[in-house]
Amino acid sequence: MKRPLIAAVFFAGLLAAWHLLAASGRWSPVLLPAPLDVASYLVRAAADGSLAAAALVTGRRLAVGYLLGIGLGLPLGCLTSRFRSCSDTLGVVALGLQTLPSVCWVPLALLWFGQTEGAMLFVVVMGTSWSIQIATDDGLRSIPPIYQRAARTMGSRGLHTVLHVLVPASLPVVLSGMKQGWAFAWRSLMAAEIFVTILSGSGLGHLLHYGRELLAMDQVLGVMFVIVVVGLAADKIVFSPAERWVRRRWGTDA
Amino acid sequence: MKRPLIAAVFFAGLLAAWHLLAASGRWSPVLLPAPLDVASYLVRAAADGSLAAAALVTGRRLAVGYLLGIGLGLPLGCLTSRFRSCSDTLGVVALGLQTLPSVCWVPLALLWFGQTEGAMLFVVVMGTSWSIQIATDDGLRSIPPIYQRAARTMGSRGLHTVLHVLVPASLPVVLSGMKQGWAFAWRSLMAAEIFVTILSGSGLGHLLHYGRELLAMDQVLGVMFVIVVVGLAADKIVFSPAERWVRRRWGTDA
Amino acid sequence: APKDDAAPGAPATAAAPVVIRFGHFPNVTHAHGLVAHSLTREGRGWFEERLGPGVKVEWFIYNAGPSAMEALLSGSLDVTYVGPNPALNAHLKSKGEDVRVLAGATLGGAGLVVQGDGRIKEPRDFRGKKVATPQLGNTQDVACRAWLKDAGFEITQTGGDVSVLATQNPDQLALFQKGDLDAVWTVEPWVSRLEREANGKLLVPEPDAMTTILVASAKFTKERPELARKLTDAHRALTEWIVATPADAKRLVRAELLAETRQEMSADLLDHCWPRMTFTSAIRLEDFTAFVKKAQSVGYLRDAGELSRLVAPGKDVAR
Amino acid sequence: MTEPVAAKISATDAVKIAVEHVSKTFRGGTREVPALSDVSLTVGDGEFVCLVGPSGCGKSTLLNLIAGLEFPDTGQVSVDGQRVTGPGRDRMVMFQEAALFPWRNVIGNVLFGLELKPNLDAAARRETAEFYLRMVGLESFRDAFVHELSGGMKQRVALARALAPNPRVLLMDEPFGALDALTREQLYQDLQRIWQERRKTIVFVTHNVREAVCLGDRVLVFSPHPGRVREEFRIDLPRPRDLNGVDLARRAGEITQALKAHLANPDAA
Amino acid sequence: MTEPVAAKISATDAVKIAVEHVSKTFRGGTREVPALSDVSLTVGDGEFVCLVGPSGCGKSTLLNLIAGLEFPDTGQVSVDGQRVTGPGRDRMVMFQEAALFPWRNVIGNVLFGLELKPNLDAAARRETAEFYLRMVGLESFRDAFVHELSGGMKQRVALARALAPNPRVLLMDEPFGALDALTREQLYQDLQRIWQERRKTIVFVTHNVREAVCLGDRVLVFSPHPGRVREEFRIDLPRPRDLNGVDLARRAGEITQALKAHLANPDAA
Ligand SMILES: Nc1ncnc2c1ncn2[C@@H]1O[C@H](COP(=O)(O)OP(=O)(O)OP(=O)(O)O)[C@@H](O)[C@H]1O
Ligand SMILES: Nc1ncnc2c1ncn2[C@@H]1O[C@H](COP(=O)(O)OP(=O)(O)OP(=O)(O)O)[C@@H](O)[C@H]1O
Ligand SMILES: [Mg+2]
Ligand SMILES: [Mg+2]
Repeated sequence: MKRPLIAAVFFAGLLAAWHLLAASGRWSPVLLPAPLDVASYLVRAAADGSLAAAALVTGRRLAVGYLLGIGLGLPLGCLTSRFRSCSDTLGVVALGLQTLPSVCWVPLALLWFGQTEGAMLFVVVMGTSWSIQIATDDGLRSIPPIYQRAARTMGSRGLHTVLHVLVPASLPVVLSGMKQGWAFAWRSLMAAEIFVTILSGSGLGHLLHYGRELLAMDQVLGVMFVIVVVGLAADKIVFSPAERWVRRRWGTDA
Repeated sequence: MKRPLIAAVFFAGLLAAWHLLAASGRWSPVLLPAPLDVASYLVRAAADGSLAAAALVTGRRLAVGYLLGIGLGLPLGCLTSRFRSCSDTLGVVALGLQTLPSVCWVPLALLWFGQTEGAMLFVVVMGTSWSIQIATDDGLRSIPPIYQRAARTMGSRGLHTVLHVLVPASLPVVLSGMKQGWAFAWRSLMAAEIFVTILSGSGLGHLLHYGRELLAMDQVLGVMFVIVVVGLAADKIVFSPAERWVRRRWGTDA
Repeated sequence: APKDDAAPGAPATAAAPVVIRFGHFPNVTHAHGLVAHSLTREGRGWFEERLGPGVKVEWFIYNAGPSAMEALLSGSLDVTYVGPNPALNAHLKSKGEDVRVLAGATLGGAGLVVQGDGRIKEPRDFRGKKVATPQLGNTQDVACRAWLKDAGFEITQTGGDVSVLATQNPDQLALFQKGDLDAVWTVEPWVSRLEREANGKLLVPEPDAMTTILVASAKFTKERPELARKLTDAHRALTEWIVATPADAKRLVRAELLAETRQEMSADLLDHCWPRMTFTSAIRLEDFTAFVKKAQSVGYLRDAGELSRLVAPGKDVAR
Repeated sequence: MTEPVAAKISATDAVKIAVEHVSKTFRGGTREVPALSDVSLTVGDGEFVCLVGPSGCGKSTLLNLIAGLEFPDTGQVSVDGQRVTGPGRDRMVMFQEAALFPWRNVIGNVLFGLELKPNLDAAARRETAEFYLRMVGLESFRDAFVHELSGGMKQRVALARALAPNPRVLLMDEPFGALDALTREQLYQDLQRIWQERRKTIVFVTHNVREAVCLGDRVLVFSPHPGRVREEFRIDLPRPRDLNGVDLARRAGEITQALKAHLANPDAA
Repeated sequence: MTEPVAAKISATDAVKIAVEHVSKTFRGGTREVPALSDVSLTVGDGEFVCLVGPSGCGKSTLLNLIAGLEFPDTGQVSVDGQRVTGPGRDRMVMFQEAALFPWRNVIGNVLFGLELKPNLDAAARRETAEFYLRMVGLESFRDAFVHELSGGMKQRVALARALAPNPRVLLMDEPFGALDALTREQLYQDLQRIWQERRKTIVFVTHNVREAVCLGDRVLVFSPHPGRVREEFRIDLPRPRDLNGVDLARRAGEITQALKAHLANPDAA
């Protein structure tokens, strides 16, 4: 009973301090909007559906881009872990591209795809797939050879070994790579949305950008809050359970 | 001898294909600059010092922001791992802020700090410190209690335990958090530089942005190349040796 | 990928409405775009009425020339009002393949404003100062850099004797008010606002400089020459109408600016800057040659390139 | 202690496994490690043979050759008169680390080998798996995760997994090395019972001499660098044998002596 | 097997460790685990006492109480007549997992305890550390990383680390549990030699009865739920003892019998 109380007091205190600071009038409401203003923005935007619509646009972009990124990264990782010639060539390219922040692709993406969904997806894919490629490569390489030997003595061959041994054995590492890939995808999509207008729909980043353009800081903070919530939700609903499941099942810390 | 050859052939082929595509005239040179144009941009920019100057500005921002981020994240992580009241309050705040892409702070940072170095540093710190806080928290919590017990029976107490047991024992996890923090810092700084003009100096991101503004795609690709090199260098010069050292020394995979 | 509305050269039919994707900025120097967009909003589109049935105009708003040109090059846009420099830059960077100037639109309305406190009186006072322009590589930016270069300063993309900083117009005003910027080279209404709200002094007026022109993608002029010709004619008519009925034009401009930026522009402010602009659809080739020289002198362009295909709307359209 | 013993090994009635003049050298980056040199031995059908020897003498290598996971440089290995060309379901291997798959639960691990066996429906597989889990006393842990098991329980699951496809030959590479004494004794009993009930041919590698004497019909002593069979001991003690029995201790003492002698004097072939 | 044995334990001439009527219960989230209940025993100065018993009977808990890492709910633990209020350099602990610090190399680990000892300069510390490394036969591994050592070598480093600050009392919690038999026998010899040379008081926890008989002056048998001392065996065999000796096997058999009886019949106090 004591722990929730402390937390409740802390967050209430934080809100109160913010409110008092904002009410003190030392800073202009543009610099420091009051918490009630932010709340009222959120209520309004939730009511008129603009938040939900933006979240949907962002979510769809993220989902499609992320899946494409996985679709590119996984097979690449398999190739580079399996063939030395691939890891010497494609692997090096992937390593270089992985250190390239994917927002750097925005100018090229805009030229190549125009202000379309394609440009956004390209940026997200560039942010995701290399992390996943590297994690897949890592995961496959770090499988203890004893698993394959044991499987072979029991008569496992070819595709059966891949599906029943290699895939599950590499899953913990691949999963952590997918989580990292998601973090990068999320960050690059937000960056791209905040700074680039796209003709095919406004996401959360655009909403935040419009808030800035209109000097509506209640909107900026409100959207930031929603972004935190979306990010936490993805983490808590998708990755944490998956990681917990893997940890419980595999008994690993990976 | 065979492996380097394959790699050399691959990369030469890649360049040749790019050159032929660019020369084919199917795409306008704005969409696809020729490799030679990119190289000649790099040579010119290296000669007139603009690349070095921009890299220096970016590097300084990154270093200062990253160190500030560590300075904030490490003590926070110690607090949240040590006191349950801190982990219930500050820990929750940190977790939320960690999922918030730090570019989302750009609008507020610009308002609060103006178009100054402070705004850039703020964004980098927001990108770094939560990762480090979480990793520190993790690292300290995951220390096997046997180390502390063993140290205590040998007479270790207080500060000695902290310096000679807790710090080194948590190092592998903290280091991987610092690496992740760096990746986020790097990405957010690039995003901020690409999209925001700062009165106090132009970094690599600005150079890339200028290339875009001038439709000088040779400049865009050239700067992207430099960004990859800087990113790889940070990885290979700072993090990889540190990780290798820890792995060799601790015998862990963390 | 660029959208193809119809096969190359195919005439517009009623069955498949032709969509013209038209761009402009929410600036008073883009009065043509503002007026026409506003009329489209009111359901009596200027261009729609003159291009015939089956043609639909979609308006897109850009904040700066380079991104408008980017959209034109990537096929997201067919026609746009834009400053001459980005258009020229895009034309030369694409080796003359992709951009065609259809007509002129606005002259003047840009200028260099310095702080009114007397810290800058003459060109040589600029050493070590910070000057803002709306966007790197746009018309004012090139003009500013070329002007400073003529004054004897060394300027690079990232620094030099004078810091030339690309800064968005609203930010310019705020920074200028705080005193963080020493001078701004920009367009109306910001020139007037800097003067009136921040005690700025107009040091270099540019009454005669080309500020806005109408450009199309070469793909558009090639695939729909007839439409391009009609569109140019409609634009000429629009220019004449704006010149003839300034009061109506100003009303539409203010309405459109309010719709796009959600901020009211005072009639007073618009009246202040309107006379500084000249609306004309004429094109002067020598201006472009001068621009190329300037862009080369500030290092934005390396080769002079070929201008023959840039301003040849009649030839392109006629073919 | 004076001449190689390979020749002296008497074949039992039916020869199950024959290793003939096998040599094997591992080539690392810079150096060559001779693991086995001219090793010959036979194992009779239903025989329980233990290989003992110090670390690095090539015991595991020999086992892998019989399993078909490695191939000899010279000589040949045959099972039932057929040359070994790869792993097969007739020869199951139990490794030192249980090598259970952590992504499958206990019964899933036992089912792995059965799923690869043709002509078995799901129900039959499940029944077989449960039968063997019962045999090793782990029926109540069917659905447990691997990491929830103690070391001894893991080895018992590995034993069930190896037995379930009903192989004729069981190759065991120090399966009980990491276990504590109490658990180990329990597993010795299990293994002896299973072997007697189902008449498997078992090759059992260990470096624990008492273990070898407790389990084997024959104990072969290896010496290292390169690995060779040095001596052979036939153990005729009645079964089930008590690990702490006085006779067993005496035989173990003899073999330990031999082992030490070969270690001290490796080249006295 | 009929009444508690605590009272019967005869104190040696000088009592070093006295455990008097100690009880300890662990409180988890939902349930309470009684780990020790009314345990009394004494350990003489220079005596080698082994505690044996099945898993979970509170052996480690008792050792931790003596070490001062845990505190009793009732009763008291004293060393040299002083009540134990926390860990002290006079009582070194060796844990089951070597608990070496991976961020220090071998000699760094041995130096850890010495660095905390006052009145020693760097040279003296180094000398002491090297002396003990030589004693456990690892002087050539001074600069090796911990993870490069085998299990047995790790335990030997842990032994050196525990001995280096020259404690009067050594508390060892299944230190050789994870080792293979050959290494273990080697370490038994080392430990007996060190104990005889330096007359430490040693409390040694194990669940391996032979090990206890091989090492101890006295063997105390624990039974679980809650942990109690059930029986005491005095081992008078001459030293050094041979793990495979017949007498030793007989004594071990007796104690194993007792252990099994207590397990089968835990409440017959
Ligand atoms: N894959 C390999 N590559 C190179 N050398 C190897 C390989 N496998 C084994 N060796 C070497 O061959 C020799 C015999 O190894 P093997 O594993 O058969 O010994 P062992 O008797 O099983 O030892 P242990 O008791 O330690 O398991 C050793 O010197 C070892 O280093
Ligand atoms: N920190 C703790 N919290 C809760 N219960 C504990 C704790 N430590 C020990 N126990 C419980 O107390 C009992 C005795 O544990 P202890 O570790 O002393 O047993 P042990 O004899 O050392 O067993 P083993 O041979 O497995 O090491 C066990 O039931 C155990 O679950
Ligand atoms: Mg082996
Ligand atoms: Mg214990």
